[in-house]
Amino acid sequence: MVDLLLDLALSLAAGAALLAVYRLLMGPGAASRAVAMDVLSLIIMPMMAGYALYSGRMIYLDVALVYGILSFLGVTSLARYADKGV
Amino acid sequence: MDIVTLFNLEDLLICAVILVAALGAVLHRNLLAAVVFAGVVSLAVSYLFLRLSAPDVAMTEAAIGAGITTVIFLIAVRRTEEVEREEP
Amino acid sequence: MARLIPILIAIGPLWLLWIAFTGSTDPQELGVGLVAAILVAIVAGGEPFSTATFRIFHPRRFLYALAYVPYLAWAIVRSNLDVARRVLSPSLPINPGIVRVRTRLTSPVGRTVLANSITLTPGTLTVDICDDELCIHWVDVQSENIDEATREIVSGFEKYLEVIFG
Amino acid sequence: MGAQQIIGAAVTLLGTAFLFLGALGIVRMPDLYNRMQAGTKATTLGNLLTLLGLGILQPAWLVKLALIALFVLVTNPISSHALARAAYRSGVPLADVTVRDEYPEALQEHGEA
Repeated sequence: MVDLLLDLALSLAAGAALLAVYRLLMGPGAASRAVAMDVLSLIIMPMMAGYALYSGRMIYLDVALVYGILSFLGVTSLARYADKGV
Repeated sequence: MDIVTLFNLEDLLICAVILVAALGAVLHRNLLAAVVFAGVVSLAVSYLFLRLSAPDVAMTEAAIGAGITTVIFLIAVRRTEEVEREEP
Repeated sequence: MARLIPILIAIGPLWLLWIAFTGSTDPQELGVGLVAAILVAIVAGGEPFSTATFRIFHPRRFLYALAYVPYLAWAIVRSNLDVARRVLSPSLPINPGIVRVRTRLTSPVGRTVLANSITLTPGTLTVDICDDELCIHWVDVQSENIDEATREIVSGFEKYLEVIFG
Repeated sequence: MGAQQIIGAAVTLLGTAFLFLGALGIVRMPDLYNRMQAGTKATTLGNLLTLLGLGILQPAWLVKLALIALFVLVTNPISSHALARAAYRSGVPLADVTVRDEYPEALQEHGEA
């Protein structure tokens, strides 16, 4: 039962990542792609945490945290760059 | 032991995403979009390293790829555009 | 000397944050954490821990801040049900537009919290803040009048935030 | 053991369902601002619920998971706000169904062109 629910959850997260990749490839303009990257990084973070639970090693959570901090930095610097005009 | 159990479906999906995003980063004309694609490449590579049980490499990849490389690329794009505008 | 005190106060919470992140009581970790906390406090200049921050520990403000958490949580859940309804219905029922609303909050921190809360509530996304006006992208525009929009979007949060940061 | 595990797994599943809805919104919505609405809200709650579910499954990790959740809750609206502002200022158009746009007036009145 628990395994079934978790498998279903992983498939849903993977499907969400694929939808975000679709928007990343199709999205008109760089701004839509930046939104898709933001959402993709927010989908990957719980996937990393779930993989940490699956393998039972707490250090994997640190990767999710570091990834979250640095993708926030990347997205805000992208926005700042686009704000000042290309 | 066939290839799919050796390297299961999710890993193959991640590899496909890496390939597609890398092709996008190389082929795209808009430099800002290319920077975004490069960020996605490092995101997927980081998750792949995590699944290959190398958390320290994944953490470094996340720090370098998602954070510092994006900022450096943006600075580089701005500098080159200034030069291009001055000498068409 | 007056500028030194907030820096000294800032070291404590920063060190506690480090300990929470590392989750170990090894002496080396604690030492490195203390050094890092001191460096960050010096670089940040103690700005977040000036006397203005400590007014939140006034009992009335603290109670309102506690009451704000479930209010915000309920708003987030409602907004997600709203998003689910819109995304899943085949006809995609949206009626978007950018409207202006006014806020009575004056402190920068209060305005930041208000803007973030608005982004997380049903159908609204803060695009910009100019002085005392917020420009908000609204998925389902119900009124184009600035006062009605303010009552619809801002008032619920302002009731709490005025007490907390006012 | 049993009930706690099932509740944790169910909460995780609910969280990933919201992540999926956010990604679906990203694909279906007509313009960038609407996409961002769906993306930000649904992924925030999706993250919170998924991390909470994992915390129920493994209670020893709750502190670190709560730190990640708090971080997502604080930074996600900020980054989406920065993206929306930058997109508007660099000229990303609104969708055709948009009924009203008061942002240029506000910019003029407050002296920022």
